[in-house]
Amino acid sequence: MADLSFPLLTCAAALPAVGAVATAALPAARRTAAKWVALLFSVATFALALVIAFRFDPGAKGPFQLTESHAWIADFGVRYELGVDGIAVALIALTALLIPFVILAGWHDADTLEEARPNRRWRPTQGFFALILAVEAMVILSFEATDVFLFYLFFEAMLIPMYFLIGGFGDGASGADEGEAAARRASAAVKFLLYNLAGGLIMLAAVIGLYAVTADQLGTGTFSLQQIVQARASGHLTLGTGTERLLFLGFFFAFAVKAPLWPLHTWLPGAMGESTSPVAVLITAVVDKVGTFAMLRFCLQLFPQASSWATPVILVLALISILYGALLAVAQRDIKRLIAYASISHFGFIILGIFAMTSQGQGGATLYMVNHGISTAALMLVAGFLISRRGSRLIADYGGVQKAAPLLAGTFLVGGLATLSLPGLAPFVSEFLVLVGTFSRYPVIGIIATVGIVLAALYVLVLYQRTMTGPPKDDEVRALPDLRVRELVVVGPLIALLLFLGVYPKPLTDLVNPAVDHTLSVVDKQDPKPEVRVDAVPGHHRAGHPAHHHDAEAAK
Amino acid sequence: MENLIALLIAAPLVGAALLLCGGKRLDRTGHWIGTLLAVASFAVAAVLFTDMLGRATDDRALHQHLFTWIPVGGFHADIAFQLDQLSMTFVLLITGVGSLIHLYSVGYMAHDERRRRFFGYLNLFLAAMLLLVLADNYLLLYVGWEGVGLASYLLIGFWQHKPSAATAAKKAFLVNRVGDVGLSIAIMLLFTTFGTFAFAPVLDAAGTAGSAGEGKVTAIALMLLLAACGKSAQVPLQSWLGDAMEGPTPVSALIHAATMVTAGVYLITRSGALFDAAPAAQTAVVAVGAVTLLFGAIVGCAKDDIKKALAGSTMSQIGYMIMAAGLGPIGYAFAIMHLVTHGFFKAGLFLGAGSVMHGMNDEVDMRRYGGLRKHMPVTFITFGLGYLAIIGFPGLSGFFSKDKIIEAAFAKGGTEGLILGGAALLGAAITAFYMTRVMLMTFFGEKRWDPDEVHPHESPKTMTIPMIVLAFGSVFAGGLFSINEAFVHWLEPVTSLAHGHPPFGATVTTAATVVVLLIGVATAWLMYGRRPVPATAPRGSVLTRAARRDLLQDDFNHVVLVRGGTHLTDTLVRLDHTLVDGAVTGTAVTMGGLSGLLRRLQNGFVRSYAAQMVGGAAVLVAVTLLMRGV
Amino acid sequence: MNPVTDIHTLWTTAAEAPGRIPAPHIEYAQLSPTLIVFGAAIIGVLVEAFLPRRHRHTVQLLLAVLALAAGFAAVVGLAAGGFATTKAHLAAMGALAVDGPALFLQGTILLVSLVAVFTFAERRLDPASHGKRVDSFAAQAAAVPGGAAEQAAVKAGFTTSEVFPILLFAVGGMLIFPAANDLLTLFVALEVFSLPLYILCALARRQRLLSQEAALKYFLLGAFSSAFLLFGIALLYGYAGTVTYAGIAEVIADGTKQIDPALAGTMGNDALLLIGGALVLMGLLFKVGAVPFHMWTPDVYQGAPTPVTGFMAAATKVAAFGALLRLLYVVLPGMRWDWRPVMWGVAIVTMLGGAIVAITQTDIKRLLAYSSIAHAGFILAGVLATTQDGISSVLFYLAAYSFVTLGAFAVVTLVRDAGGEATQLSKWAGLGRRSPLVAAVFAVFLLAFAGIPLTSGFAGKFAVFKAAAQSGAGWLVVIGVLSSAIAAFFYIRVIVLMFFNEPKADGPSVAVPSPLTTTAIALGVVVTLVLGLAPQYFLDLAGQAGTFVR
Amino acid sequence: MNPVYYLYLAALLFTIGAAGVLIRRNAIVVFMCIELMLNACNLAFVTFSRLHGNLDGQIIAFFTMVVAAAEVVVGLAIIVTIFRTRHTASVDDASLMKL
Repeated sequence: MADLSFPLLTCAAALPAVGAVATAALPAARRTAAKWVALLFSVATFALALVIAFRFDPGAKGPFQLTESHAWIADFGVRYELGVDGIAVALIALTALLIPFVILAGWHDADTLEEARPNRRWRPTQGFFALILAVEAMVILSFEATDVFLFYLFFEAMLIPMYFLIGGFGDGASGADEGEAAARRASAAVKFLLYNLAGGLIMLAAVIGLYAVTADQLGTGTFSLQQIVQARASGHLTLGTGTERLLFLGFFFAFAVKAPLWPLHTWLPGAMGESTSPVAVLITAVVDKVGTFAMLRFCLQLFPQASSWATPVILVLALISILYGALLAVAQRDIKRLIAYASISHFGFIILGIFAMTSQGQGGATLYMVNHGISTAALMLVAGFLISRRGSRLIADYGGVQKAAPLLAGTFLVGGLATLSLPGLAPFVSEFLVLVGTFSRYPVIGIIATVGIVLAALYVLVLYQRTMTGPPKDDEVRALPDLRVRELVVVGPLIALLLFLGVYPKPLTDLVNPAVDHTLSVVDKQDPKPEVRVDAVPGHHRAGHPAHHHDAEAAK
Repeated sequence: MENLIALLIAAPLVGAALLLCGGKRLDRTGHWIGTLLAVASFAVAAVLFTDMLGRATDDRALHQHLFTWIPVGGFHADIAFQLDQLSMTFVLLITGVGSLIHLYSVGYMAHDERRRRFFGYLNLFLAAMLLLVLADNYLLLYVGWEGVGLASYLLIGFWQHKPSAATAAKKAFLVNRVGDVGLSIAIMLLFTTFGTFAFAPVLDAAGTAGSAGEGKVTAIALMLLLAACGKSAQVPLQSWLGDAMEGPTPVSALIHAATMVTAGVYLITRSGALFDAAPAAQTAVVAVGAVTLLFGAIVGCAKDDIKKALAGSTMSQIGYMIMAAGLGPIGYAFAIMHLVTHGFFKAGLFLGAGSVMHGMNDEVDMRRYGGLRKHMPVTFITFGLGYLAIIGFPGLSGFFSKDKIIEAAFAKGGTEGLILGGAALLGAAITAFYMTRVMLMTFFGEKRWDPDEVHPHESPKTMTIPMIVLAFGSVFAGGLFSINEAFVHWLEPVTSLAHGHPPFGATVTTAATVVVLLIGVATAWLMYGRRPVPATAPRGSVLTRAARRDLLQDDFNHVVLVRGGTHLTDTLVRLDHTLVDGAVTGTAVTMGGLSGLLRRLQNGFVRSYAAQMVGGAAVLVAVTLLMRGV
Repeated sequence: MNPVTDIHTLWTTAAEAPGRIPAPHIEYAQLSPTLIVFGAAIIGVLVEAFLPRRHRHTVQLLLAVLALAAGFAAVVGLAAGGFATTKAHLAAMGALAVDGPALFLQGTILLVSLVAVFTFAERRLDPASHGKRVDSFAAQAAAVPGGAAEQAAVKAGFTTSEVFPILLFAVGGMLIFPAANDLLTLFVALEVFSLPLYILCALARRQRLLSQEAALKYFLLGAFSSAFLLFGIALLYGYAGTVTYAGIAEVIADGTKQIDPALAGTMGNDALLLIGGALVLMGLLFKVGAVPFHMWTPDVYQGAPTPVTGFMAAATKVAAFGALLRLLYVVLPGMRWDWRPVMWGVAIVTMLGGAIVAITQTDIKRLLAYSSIAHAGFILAGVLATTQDGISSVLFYLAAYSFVTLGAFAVVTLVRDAGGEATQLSKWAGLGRRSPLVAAVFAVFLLAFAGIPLTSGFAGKFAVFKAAAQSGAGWLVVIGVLSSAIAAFFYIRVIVLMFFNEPKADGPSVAVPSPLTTTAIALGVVVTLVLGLAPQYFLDLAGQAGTFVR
Repeated sequence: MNPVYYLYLAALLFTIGAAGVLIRRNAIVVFMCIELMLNACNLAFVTFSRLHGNLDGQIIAFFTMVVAAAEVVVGLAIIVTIFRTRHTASVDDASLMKL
């Protein structure tokens, strides 16, 4: 079913890869050039992503579109199979959108190391941007892969560049001397890598198991998602309950680490805290999404029964993540760690939505991935600008910034409001959908999760109050410069997007809905029906036909 | 005609966008742009109003569908507006009072370098509030609901350099969020129960929900009540309103007196059908209302800060409205009517207070006032009229609306009726007392301020004109509304009307009202009019001291929520480090230790290596043999 | 006619009345790879004897390279001639097998040795002494370290160019080892490639004490283990009355073989079989470096000259696993249910043991030694599959692994300070800052060891685990991935050290190698990436080579 | 005489040899013990050859001897070098590399 048209998906991934090589190839002296090259490629990738988004037809038949399929490693039953559904398109667009901003925001993050080392061969700047592009390429590929093995390859491989990004580049704001800071960074990076590697290797066992099963029952082992799904549907492939559950757990563990889900979250605060804020954005807004995305695409579709079997536990864990993350966020003294814990809480919402197994839940979860990406990016990048000005991550070192840098404070507030999902901003839509979706099947869990929105307000407003309001902390704060043009260029579009998607998310929902319906049909779940029959179907009384007599009767 | 509805919201929204993103170049003209757009919105409202009057009573509701907002599966939310008599009333109140207060602020904020942003926030508030009352479904209402919350957050904390202001703002937002939880849960329940959350179908089905739905409906109603409590500062979520007075006075007048805080009343009235179908919930509503109206009144008596005193009174007045709304069809209309009149006179009172502060170098302690009537006559007169209105002096607005509510309360019948009516009467008496107290301490008696430092003076026109207009409203609105129940009938298509009959005729209740009113005034005059007011507050009775501290509500919050919360989070942080993270690092450490142990085997001596090999061989052989069982 | 009976007639007739002696029939063409190498080795010895010293190094180098290349060409020729598949059979009267696995492994060994020769011949790394370029081998192995004789030898610019013929002998032995089709050949081959290695270990130029100690340990333990092997052979011979694989397999197959009544009374013949089999296995596991017979590995790897270490680590493993495969698949399939549990245990302890102990290593060469142990465990998992997939996966893994290993050790030779190679891990701190390229290359090798996707290491690991899983060894796979998680930890530790730690002031410098070492390293990288990205072709190759001739 | 006794003897010799390797310090002696083990193997081979009535075992024995000889050459070379370096042939002294 490979259509022989232009291989869009491959190009979308190849472009940043090429960019990475090009950037890395530039000599040490051409630092600025490297930055521009990287930016150029990332923007081009975004353009390509847009092309994909437009070429994609939400109404079309079949789960995947723009598919490419080539033989690769026959012995492993691996094919180079790419394809996108609405969810993938949305997330690819998100990734491609964020990377240019990440690059712009990190414009000077890799310069500092330069002076320290007058070494012709050591080229941190080139490395920094090349690595970012490499990550982008791998992330995009893992969104596109419809072959489990292919997905696994990039799911794992992207750890390496991430690892170097975390461990190699700091924001010099840890308050410790460079040596100790480097040590902390290194340990954070190692923690990140080991957690995810362990998860990945467990998953590898499951992947191999999957191959063994398919090879055993279908004659030839295969990793093609569609093939397996169809085989299961047609009954050619039947997993024993025990096997299915083991395999599911193997997959889910890896994704839960990546997502991250309580109690596998402890790598995230370190990684996000120690790395520069653009990298932190890369982690939480882009890379971690692969985990939640994979739950939707692989966990649910490959192992429907096991998924529903595990749902209760997972929902509880997600619930814990929501409250736990929020509570810990409240207690943080470090801005970036606070945002990290906030993200943990948000990932709790996403996973909650995914496993609520309702169209609202999963649709909301997908929207949540996108919106959380944008909102966290906005908040984290502004925080990064702030930190880079003062050279400290500690909340206690700030206060009254609003007086010195009103723009910065304003954008920071908007980012914060998005994080606490204020209606009118994008995250509200997704969060509410997740809550409704959960509530309609698991009312109690839904209600408890709702408490999360109060806690969210708490940590955001506390952060804002302590950093931005009150009398300026000291002369250094009083002298803080406001946002520069480059920084405005980064934040402005993000905020605009938050507003737009908050008011008019329809393009996104139209994109996502069919994919979600397909997933649900694979999992074989329907939305629960309302108890009370309402003859008036929602939205039927559009176009200004009078509503008064409803009210009149209602009041009698 | 319905296409104008969007314009109502658009005008102030555009203003907000302009002023907040406009940058410095708008600093000089910004406030006028803001005011202009507010007035424009009011003009549109007026046009719509006249049009509405022009049409038959049962054909007055308008509906405008802009676009589909969130379509996911069965979940379908529209961006659509509904303008019926209820909404219209609010729209007029909001835009009208709003415009006036914009005008007032021009003068009041004249010397603030961030005035542009202030007007931006005000416009933002107008837009959100209008969205709240115009939405045709609960989710969109929720957007406005939180929107006004945001605006109030921004405006309370407008003077961010004051830590107290920032704290107050945060508190207001958080307490409101608690209420919002109620609203969002209510919406979820609506969705799962009715499959929709648009007003029309839901309210249709509410009555016919039947026994199956009743439990659900009650739950929904209670959740809506929770939301109302948050927004309208009703017990137990009232604690934020007092602190909210940290904001500039026009804000207190507009948001925390006239409009936003009455959103809860709107919500309950709008959802009348649901409440009617859930008697239990209604009882809860009236209970909350009654408690709050007393609570607020008591607090109001003890405050020396003029704005906080007025805040207490606001709380109590909204208590009246909530109670009325809880009474069902016999109360809805009067609740709204009191809401409107209250909008006039309370706004007027606040503006008066603002004007006083303006002349007294932002002094808020009434014990530093005294004998100001000579120095600021206009303020004195307008404030005085507002005062007469609020205590319900016969013939003025407050009298008509409040009296009706008390009637309705008695009309509820039975002991419940007596309790509610009694509470209402008592409240009226206390209101008379504390308002008289405010009046006396501010404008009468000898001056308690130092003439060398402060030079009381009348405020500029931009400030006095709105006060005068509002004063007119406070005097005549009630009377106009009551001319053969014009207001009630105007609302009837929306809220419906049921005439309650108090056990003892209307005249009796009216008389009672007047009597308690006089008692209240008299006591106040005895305490503050006859003898001089001490410049520093006396220790006062236990009740007084408690009342000064909002009846210990905040102390409770502090001990239970704040401290408890801090403990909780701190423990969690420790656990996260030791337990969750420790588990992982623990395994790593164990591995290291194990490694160190095994390393010992590699001791460098050939012979020990050989020995281990022999051992290995032995095991190998042994196991092989065992496997075969030889 | 059946070669087995063939041999019997040959040897038993000798007891009869003297008649004409039939000459054994040997297919020289099919043994050409081995013969070429041995021939070159002998020529090399002559060269040592007769050529003036100054020419020896060059000539020996050329000779070795040519021989190995020719050998490889011969292997390719044979494979092309279909000996890997259709024409696979037993040559030299059943002594040697010429079949897929044999040829594949021989090819691998030859290539690996070819690359190893380059590192042997490297003469740019050490600072020239007395104006003469020197390699990493002692000027005169016999001279006492630091003694007058050594001074003189160094002054005279002696070099141990014997290493090349010695290497060739070892390679020859290794070529026979996996092809050996009877236990005697197996034993002889083992010794033929072990003895030269013992010597090579002792020839380090720097730190000769360590080098000699390594040689001693290796020798003693090696001899010890081969004694066990031999005893095992004896017992198997006692059990089956023959040492040919086919013969023994036959006997095992129909277990009802009547043995000498004299024996029957004393011990059940199965005991002979089982004990013998176990001891032979032990002999091979020793060469493989599997726990608990691994003790020699770290010490020898550390002490031996690094090029030798690389050669040993790569080639020996290939040869030994080849022999192990053949033994288990050809001789002992009949008693699979006896050896499988044991091998399970060995595989598990090897994987875990190697990984865990490696965590706390402080010397890069020892670290790699332990990692090689862990990898032996992974390969054993593939061996255990006892399916054709198992065979081909092991073959693939060996090919992939050997090149990574060579490359890694080649990089180790580059990082030097005053005392020669700086193998102390602590000295590698900040290498990534000093010379990013070298560090990056080494990082690639480490990641391949760790089995990160897109490297050959991952493909290999996946192949063996897949085979194991399909043969129902699921739990082995789980333990495997767990131990590779542990293993990942110390590989990453090195990367952290190189890239994220500040360089030490007196840190080592990276010597600029001659094209020889560069080629070796480059080849390692290329193979690592190619086998990681597009392994299909090689998997096919290994797949075709997946059947043993019986 | 029952040929099995030869096997017992072989086993005994082999064990003695192994024990010697483990017990003795002097490299030369250790090495001799290994030779002893090899010879034990030879004895076993020859015995089995007798039992089975074919000559393979005997032939193998010859091979073994040759191999043993080769081992002696290499082994002694190494041991002697070490002795000259350290002036001792104790295998326990050669324990620089450990852990």
